[in-house]
Amino acid sequence: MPGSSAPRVNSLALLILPSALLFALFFFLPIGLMAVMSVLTGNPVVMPNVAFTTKHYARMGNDSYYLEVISTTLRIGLWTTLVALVIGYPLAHWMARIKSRTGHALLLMAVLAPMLTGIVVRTFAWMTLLSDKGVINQILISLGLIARPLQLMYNEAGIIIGLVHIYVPFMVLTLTGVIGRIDERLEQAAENLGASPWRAFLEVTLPLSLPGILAGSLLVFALAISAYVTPILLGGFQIMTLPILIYQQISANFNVGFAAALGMVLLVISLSLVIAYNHVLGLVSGQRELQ
Amino acid sequence: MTASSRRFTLSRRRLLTGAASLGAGVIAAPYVARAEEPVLNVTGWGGKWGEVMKAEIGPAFETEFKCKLKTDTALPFLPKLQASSRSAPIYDVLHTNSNEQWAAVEMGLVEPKVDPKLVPNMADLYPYAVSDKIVGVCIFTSAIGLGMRTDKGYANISSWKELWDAKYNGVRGGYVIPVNSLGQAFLMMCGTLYGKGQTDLDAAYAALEKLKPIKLVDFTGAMEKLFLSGEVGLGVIHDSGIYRYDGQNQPIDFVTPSEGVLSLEQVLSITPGSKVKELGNAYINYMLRPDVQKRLAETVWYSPANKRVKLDAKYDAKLLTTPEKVSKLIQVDWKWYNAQKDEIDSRVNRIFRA
Amino acid sequence: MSAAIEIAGVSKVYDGGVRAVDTVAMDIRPGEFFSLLGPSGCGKTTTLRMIAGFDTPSSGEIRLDGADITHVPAHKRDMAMVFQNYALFPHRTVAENVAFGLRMRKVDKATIAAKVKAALAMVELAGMEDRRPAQLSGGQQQRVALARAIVISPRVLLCDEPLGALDKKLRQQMQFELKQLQKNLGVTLVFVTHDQEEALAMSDRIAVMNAGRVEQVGTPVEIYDQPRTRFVADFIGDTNIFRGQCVTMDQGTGIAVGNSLALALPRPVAAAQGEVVSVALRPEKITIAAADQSETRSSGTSARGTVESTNFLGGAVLYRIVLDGGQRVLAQQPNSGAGPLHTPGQAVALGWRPADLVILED
Amino acid sequence: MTGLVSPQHTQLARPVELAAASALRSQATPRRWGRRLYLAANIAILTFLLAPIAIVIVFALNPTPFIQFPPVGVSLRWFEKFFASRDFMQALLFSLEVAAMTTVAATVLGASAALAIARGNLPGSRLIVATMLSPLMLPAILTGLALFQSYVLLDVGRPVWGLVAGHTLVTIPYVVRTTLAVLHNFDVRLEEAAQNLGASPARTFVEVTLPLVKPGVMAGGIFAFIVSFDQFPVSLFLVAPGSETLPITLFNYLKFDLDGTIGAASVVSILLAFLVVIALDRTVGLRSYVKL
Repeated sequence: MPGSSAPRVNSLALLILPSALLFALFFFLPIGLMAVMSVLTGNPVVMPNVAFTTKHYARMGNDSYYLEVISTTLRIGLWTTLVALVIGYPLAHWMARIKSRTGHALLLMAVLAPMLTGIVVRTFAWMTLLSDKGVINQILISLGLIARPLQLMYNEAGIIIGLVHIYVPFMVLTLTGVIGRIDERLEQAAENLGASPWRAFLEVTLPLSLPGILAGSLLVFALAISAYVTPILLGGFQIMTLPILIYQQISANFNVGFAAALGMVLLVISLSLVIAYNHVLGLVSGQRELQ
Repeated sequence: MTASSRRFTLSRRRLLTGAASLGAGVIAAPYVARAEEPVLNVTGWGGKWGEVMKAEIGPAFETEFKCKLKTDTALPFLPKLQASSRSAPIYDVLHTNSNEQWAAVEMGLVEPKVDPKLVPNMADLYPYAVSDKIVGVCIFTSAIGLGMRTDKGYANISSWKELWDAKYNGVRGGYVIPVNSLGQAFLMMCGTLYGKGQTDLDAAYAALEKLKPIKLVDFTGAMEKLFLSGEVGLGVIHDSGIYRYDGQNQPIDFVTPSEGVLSLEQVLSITPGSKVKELGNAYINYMLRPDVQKRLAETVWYSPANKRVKLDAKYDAKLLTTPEKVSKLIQVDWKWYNAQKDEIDSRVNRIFRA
Repeated sequence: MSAAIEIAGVSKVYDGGVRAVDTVAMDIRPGEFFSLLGPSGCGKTTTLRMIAGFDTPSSGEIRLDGADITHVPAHKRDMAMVFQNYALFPHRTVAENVAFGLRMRKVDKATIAAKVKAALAMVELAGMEDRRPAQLSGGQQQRVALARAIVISPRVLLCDEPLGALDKKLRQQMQFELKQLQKNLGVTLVFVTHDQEEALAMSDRIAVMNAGRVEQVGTPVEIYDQPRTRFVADFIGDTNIFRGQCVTMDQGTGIAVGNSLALALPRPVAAAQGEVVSVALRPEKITIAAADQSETRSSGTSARGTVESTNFLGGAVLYRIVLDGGQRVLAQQPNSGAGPLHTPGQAVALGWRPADLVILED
Repeated sequence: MTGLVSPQHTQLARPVELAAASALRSQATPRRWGRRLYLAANIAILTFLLAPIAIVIVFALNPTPFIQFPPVGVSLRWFEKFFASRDFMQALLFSLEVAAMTTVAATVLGASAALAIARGNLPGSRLIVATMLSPLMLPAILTGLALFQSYVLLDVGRPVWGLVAGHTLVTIPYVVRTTLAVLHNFDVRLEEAAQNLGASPARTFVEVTLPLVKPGVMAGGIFAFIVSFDQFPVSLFLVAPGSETLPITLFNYLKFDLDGTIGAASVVSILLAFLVVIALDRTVGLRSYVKL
């Protein structure tokens, strides 16, 4: 039976106010400031004479390089999301279904561990593994499997490996919650009706975990396209993504206006994704809220 | 806006009182500045430089000038200065590499020159430290040349052009030109080597194109690691990045190419809006004092700009401490470079795209 | 302690215009076991939730002992509810669950302890005080929910399909216990169920609901024997429903179903000649005899047919019979042991009393 | 597989974990191979997740001042250096302090907001949720610069609360997500049962809603703590000289000295964070609640 009828705003709604204040002061104001700076010739806070300009946006449109940067960023984001999903799902399934409390705790630790290593150090660890003289290449060479080091980093693949490693925990934890709520008996019922375990998974568990897949993918994608440290270190500065370009514009070209314009583009991409996600989720699950 | 933010501060503070039990009290002490003393805000490096500054040289300055020295070691410095008010800059003295000083002076963030009358030690400097290629004053310099592994049988390297030899494919090292002074200086050197001079960009681009494959880093520290681990066998680096491993039995050495070494200057300048300019000048003068120069130079292997500094023999042998050695330094025209920076960046970003 | 509830013209309209409850009116008497019976989606739970105060009627009034409580918040109504799936607080023990309502009423600790103990004893859960709901079986959880509700001595006890999750045997046992408990406490009890047997077995009176409306209110006997509408007749128990055109027969008014079946009506109807009328005839009101050749056509109180299937139920035998006119009829005979069972394929003659026919509103 | 329900099938129709036992039974069924594949895949994934951690530990224990493989020995010199360094210790404590304050702020604000969204019948709640998650979507480097720019505009300098506010902003989305997830699964009838038993809405909130939402809030709090503790790009512009967070200190250190000290710092951070997670697991039981 449905709960209440026509939604009436009640006193609990007031609880949004502290967050609204935080967002107004520490999100809308700063981001608004950035948005303003993206259409000005200089920093209005410190310079008296600034004028309106669209040159920062025009620069993106006029030079195909920036479009390529955007597409590289999105491509890396998509691959990262896809790989994180493929390797995150089995782990999430295991975590959701494991019976032993200790086993669950150990898995949780293992999943959380990459998040706790510290982004900078973790990325250096990956460099140790993936570089030409790295662990993997040294092992492969000493086993005689390869003669010359494999190119495992300084390319998009290296970035994707690093990003997947960082963001898999987010995928796993999102999925675990959703898979855990799927009644195991549904899988059993499917198997009982003659489906192989694989088939039961495809027909029952996978469709039911779609909201989790979407939520996890959105989160990982959003984090991946705004990542900075990993792409810069594992890409060996030879792959340019939007956040790297933004940082470069801020720290080395001192062109905050252009950096802000690039940031606005990234924000618009991300927000359209959230909205599209909400829409899709509403279609697949009949549920209207984000989970 | 201000009023509401202040209200927020109060409520936030009340909120945080609850969290204070989590050990806040233990480390609250360092925040309590001695209010009556003037505060000098400067920038500075981390690493060994930061250690010796924090441990000895900074405190000595504070005691001598009865002030509080606050050093920001969290890069990047210039965007922060850029964002802060011209009349109340977050730094009084800016310490960066030379190219950033030129960008800062273009934006009106620092004063173009330091007045030698207010900084008496400037009288004792080598000419390069106060040349027209320098904004403010240069306190130290390093030489940018080539670093090499000594255990790979690379014999008799004497020219920058050696770097283009195909046998270094896979072990060649360089810098991300848009973000690194060494990379930018090296680009200028490419123009000199293969074209009509520093400003021959087309020749430089062509040379860079031929330099691939090359491992790029954004900071000298990272290049040092590539050398130490053998990832890079021959690459661009400054002398201090090699010399600092002196005595540690590392198979690496610094090469001074016959075409000359590029100058990597450590530059100090004063911000126009600083309220403690007198103290700022005193700080610059202090940093140029022979004893301070000697201590820092022997810690981080930077060549002192003050010609009256006498280093211990081990350092004296390697660093640029005589007029003859200093004459090999090539200074880059950063003003010109910065004017072309956007164009250069967009070219080299494409060249080095994987 | 016990109270009367009046529901006066209550409607509940959801967003999008769905009328979940449509001008429902009924009076629930003090101390009565009153059931709301109907298929899922008929509005019975919504009605109960409006009585409890979880939903507010879109129109109409709900009165408790004459006082309008339509807009009184749930926590001030002094009613207790046993929820479907029990809604036990998972983070609290059995004793804490039961004590909850008493704590809300600021009862002193000693009294709470005594009352909780007594309530748990009443539902035979003594010794389970410190368990958590998750550690109990379904039946035990159900008892905790019941104890939690009755311990506060509510003026009205509301039950939303409280026995739905139990297996059949446990359910029957709980039906007896709940009924007994209600009589002992004398509490007014409003009981929502979709199980007609349960409603018939337990209730003093039943309101049968369909599509948001009340079809009929009455005692179990009234509801069963005198269903007012086609829906009630069909929903409660097995029944044969005949639809036919109104005709004049020898015995008075009757209906003609198809060409070869006619049924004499027990009383005249307002319907004009040729209009369609529905009647219900319970299977157990039909007598079956082996057919002889004496009567050849339907007389209004009898018919001929062939046994299609015979279901032996133990206490009774249920036959499905195809009448000569093609209509299928259920007929039930007590297992009196008087003779052999009629077997499929056998020709039989059916008979009934006109008074057993119930004329239905459509 | 055919559609036939063979005895094996019904026998094997059991949860995946229990199937380990049935896999031990002698018959080689496709199920057994599926189970092996499942375990092998998961072990490979765990290896992938943990390999860099192993490297960090090797790095922290290896005496040479740069990452070297294979390691040449075991030494605690980097741990000694880490614990002896006043800068690192100060940064570690400051990071813990900031993370603790961030966790409290993000938890209180995020959980309140989630409650308002799920229970307040706010109009446009989808938009509100999207807004509250959007700090995750923006490159944190830009968020950091934007905050710094606003603080300059408001002339407040670089106070600790400014840093905490920045961290709170980028950690609130996690709390909102976990709390909303719990609220969506929440059986509203439990609240109704409490009201029905005489609890006012406020009392119901304290007695029933809050305790049941707590695990979700706690899970969000853990993420807030971890993300704040490891926050780099937002802190970059907001830390003031003399009070720098550990990641900033590490990053600056790394630019000049890439030695085992940063490995040691990481190992200490991991252990600290594990302690927090274990403590929370013990107190609130994270099982099935740790989700985003």
